[in-house]
Amino acid sequence: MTVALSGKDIAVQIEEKFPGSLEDSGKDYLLVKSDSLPVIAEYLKNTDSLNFDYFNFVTAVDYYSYFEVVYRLDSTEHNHSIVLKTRCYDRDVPTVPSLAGVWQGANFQEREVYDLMGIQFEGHPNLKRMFLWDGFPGHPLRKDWNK
Amino acid sequence: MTTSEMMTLKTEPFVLNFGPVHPSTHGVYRMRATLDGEVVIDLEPVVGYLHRGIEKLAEERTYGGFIPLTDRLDYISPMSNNLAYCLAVEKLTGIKIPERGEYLRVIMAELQRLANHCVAVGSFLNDAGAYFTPFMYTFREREKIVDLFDMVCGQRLTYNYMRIGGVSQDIPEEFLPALIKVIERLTIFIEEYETLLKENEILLARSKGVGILTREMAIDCGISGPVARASGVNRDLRKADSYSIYDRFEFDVPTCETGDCYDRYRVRIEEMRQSLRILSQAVKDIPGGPVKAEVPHLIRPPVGEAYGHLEAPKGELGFYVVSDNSIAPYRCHIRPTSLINLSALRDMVKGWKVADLIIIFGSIDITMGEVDR
Amino acid sequence: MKFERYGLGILKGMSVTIRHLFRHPTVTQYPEQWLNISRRSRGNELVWSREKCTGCCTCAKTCPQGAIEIITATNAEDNKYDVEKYCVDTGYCIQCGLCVEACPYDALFMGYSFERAQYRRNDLIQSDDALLESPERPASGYFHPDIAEKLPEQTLLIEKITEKRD
Amino acid sequence: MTVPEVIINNLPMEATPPDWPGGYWWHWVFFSIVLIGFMLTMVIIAIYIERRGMGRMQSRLGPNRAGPFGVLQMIADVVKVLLKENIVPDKADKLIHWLAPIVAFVPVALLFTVIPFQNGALLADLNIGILFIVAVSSLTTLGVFMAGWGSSNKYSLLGAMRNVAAVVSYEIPLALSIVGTLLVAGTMSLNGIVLAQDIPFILLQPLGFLIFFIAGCAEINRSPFDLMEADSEIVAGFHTEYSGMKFALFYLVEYAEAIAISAIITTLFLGGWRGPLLPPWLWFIGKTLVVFFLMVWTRTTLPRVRIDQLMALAWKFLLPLALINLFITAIQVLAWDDAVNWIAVVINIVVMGVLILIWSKFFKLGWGRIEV
Repeated sequence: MTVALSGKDIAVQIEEKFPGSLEDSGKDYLLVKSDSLPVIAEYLKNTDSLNFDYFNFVTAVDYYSYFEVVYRLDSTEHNHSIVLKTRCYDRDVPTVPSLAGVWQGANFQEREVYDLMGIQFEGHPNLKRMFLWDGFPGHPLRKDWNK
Repeated sequence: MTTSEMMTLKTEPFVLNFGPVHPSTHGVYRMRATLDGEVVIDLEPVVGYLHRGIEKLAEERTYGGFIPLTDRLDYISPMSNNLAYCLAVEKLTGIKIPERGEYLRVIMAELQRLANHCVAVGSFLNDAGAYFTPFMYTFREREKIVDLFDMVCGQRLTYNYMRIGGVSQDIPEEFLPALIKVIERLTIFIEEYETLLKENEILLARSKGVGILTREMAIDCGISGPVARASGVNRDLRKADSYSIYDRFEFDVPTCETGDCYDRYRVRIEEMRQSLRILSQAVKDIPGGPVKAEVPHLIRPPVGEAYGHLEAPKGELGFYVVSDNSIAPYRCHIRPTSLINLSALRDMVKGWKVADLIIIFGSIDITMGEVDR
Repeated sequence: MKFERYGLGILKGMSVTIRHLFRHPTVTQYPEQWLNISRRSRGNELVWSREKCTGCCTCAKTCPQGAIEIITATNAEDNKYDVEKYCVDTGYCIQCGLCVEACPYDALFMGYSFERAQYRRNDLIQSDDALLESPERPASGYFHPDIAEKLPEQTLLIEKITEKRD
Repeated sequence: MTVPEVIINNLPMEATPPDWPGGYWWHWVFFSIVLIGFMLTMVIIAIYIERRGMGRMQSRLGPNRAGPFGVLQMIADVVKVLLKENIVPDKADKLIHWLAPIVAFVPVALLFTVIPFQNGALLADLNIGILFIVAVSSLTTLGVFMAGWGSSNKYSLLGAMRNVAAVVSYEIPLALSIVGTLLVAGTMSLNGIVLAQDIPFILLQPLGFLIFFIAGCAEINRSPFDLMEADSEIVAGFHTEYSGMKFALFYLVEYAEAIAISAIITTLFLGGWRGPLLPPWLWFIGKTLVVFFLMVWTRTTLPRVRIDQLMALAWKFLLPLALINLFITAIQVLAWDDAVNWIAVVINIVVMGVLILIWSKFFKLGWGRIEV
């Protein structure tokens, strides 16, 4: 069975490695400050005990007051998984550092989140709209997108 | 200018659109390939022609009303889409499914895997140029599976058969004898199909060592399903994160090493054999009893989120459902296996010829409904 | 890649195709030969029974496409709804069968026939009497086991001996 | 002397067969009508065999609606194609686009002139029949390349380039495999070769037959070598931009070439019209259709070969084998005064088996990925 690592004990490891980079850690997720995301992602991928080499998916949820970007990472070797979350409170230009450099699987999915939810991913090799045509007004998956 | 420079002809690459309408793009999909003569230098997939915004529609449908829409995702294997969505919502609400419902779900999911691999293998040969013959044979066998689905849920493509808490209706009594016949016939068919193509020199020449996907690249791109297992990634969700009652059946997960087109074809053929093994075990010990738990039509799951995923024929298909205790999901994200499997296409194809581009793309086996959602 | 097996693989493959030349084709001539469709077939029309329908609008609520439109008037004496208008826009309907499943009074059936294409778009909107059951609009056995018994057995391709058992 | 007598007197032909009434002109008119008629009906029959045969091999029926057993389906197709609108892409090179089908069709029609239906029954009993065939059969590729270039479409350009590359490299094995039969038959005129075939040359020259069949199929892009109009890769190759009458002509060229190559194979290797009971020309047509069915059979089963494997097959596999086969036949012709005997048959079959085994041991089909 894929063991969903609990956010608590991972948080302890990361806290002593990168102090002050975590906002909060729930039962099975890890709330990370958005600017320290790439560092933590690099750490999670390269340490042997964790070895999260499989980028499962990334998606974003619009909670009106903030956007929550949800990453789910798996490890093919240890068969365990973790959910990373970051929040961006700025509604007109929400930006999150891109993980396309760490995992190549993130490339297309981040473009899709940018296209449908409007979240900018800094450092993404070619951040263009994935599905809709370039002149499309607005980002449809936002809650306040008028029909 | 040395003579060798003079000798090399001045060629400049040209961009060729394997456009939305092309005989072998398996749906509305466009590849902007830059070619130098026949050799592919660069490839950029252009998607979005079939984008219907299913994730936005999900926010306006009740939990039960969204199930017919999941049929339209990967329309080659709708049963698996229904099952993945139901698993996610059941994880959210914690509903227990009766035994017979679980067995029926496994039978339908494995039949759907057979039907999908029939299409995948048939159209892979079609792209290689065998003029529709393997395609006709596999579709004749797929017809027998679709007949069974038609008997159970009344439709041949959009089944809408799974419900939250089990399965919508019980199977008629003539279903099991017909299923046993289908299993026998398919085992004979796979042997016959093997003699047609297993050692066919031209197929070996066209697909052995072509479009190699290394193990590291497969894991880095998050590839799942037969494409990843052909490259040596031993990850099958039925074993790795076994959902419903797959731990009761013994079957093995076929993997190959080199990860070229021929290995992907072999992995799919082996997976068909394993599915037949599971089906024969499931048919032997299917219990009686109800098929659906007592679930009201309008369910209101508690506030929270859940990610339910399963081993769909094309790879890991997951539904990430966020609920705010209302009758409609607050957010429903679908993990697109086909879109993620496409992210490695550019590196697999660079340096190969136009004929290989088509066969490598065919061996990945994607459907546009799942890519564009 | 070596040309191993010296062409034997090709010859074996050719033997499979030539064997198919002498087998029955798995094909039915549609307009002349008819296949019996599944007893639970979800045809592209709804069949509505006026007597059983109480106007409770459960079907209209569960329809994901909002294709069913019902207008009822309250009937004071035996406090019941009179269904004045029951209209289904089969253009919107995706034949998912959720309405038939949700109807508490078994007043709704899926259509059993499938040659019901229309030429004009507004013919797709069928209401009241056009929806009632009639010989060319039979009701299908979807979620109605009693009707399913009476319908003919579905012809399965696995039963039709189309190619010799090898 | 009027012009016709001048032509008749110094024609290189041996005398027209004695039993033919009328002089040279009447013979020429009669046979051109026969050839045109023969080609069109054989193409119709060929399309019918292909569509019905492939259908039955794919466990489906094939056309059976128009006419009894779908016989009139081909005529319906022809009428439909002729009535279709004739679309010419605006950036196309109008003249070349319009001329391409004709340039592709004429050489195929010429091929039929030297094929004997019966002893002496052929339009021109040239004593250099084989040379004429090899020369004319390479002209169609000119028309194909004009079509590829004329329709200014990247797909058709790719298709045309592939066709030129394939025909250039398959011309040599094609010619070399015929030379084997010439040595044994001693004459180049097709009529003479059929007369010399007491034992059908397919037994005497098995390797020659194999190489000719493979090279012939590659030349007219059929069966495993149909790269020129590989519909799954480059849409429809060189005739993507053609519709209406011009497409019908290309369709005719494809099937006429297939019939021509199978007719040549029957005359060279299967002993043309020689056969016990039936009238000779019926033997000839029967054998041609059998060879054509062989092509349909390979087309149904085999996937397509890649362009560089096509080239590698021609230069590294067929060419050396054709040379060795020629060398061995030459020794046999020197050794025995009458090379047509059963010992030679056995030797040649054994040689074929050994050569194929050796060559497929260390022969590499094409090279894979180019570092880009």
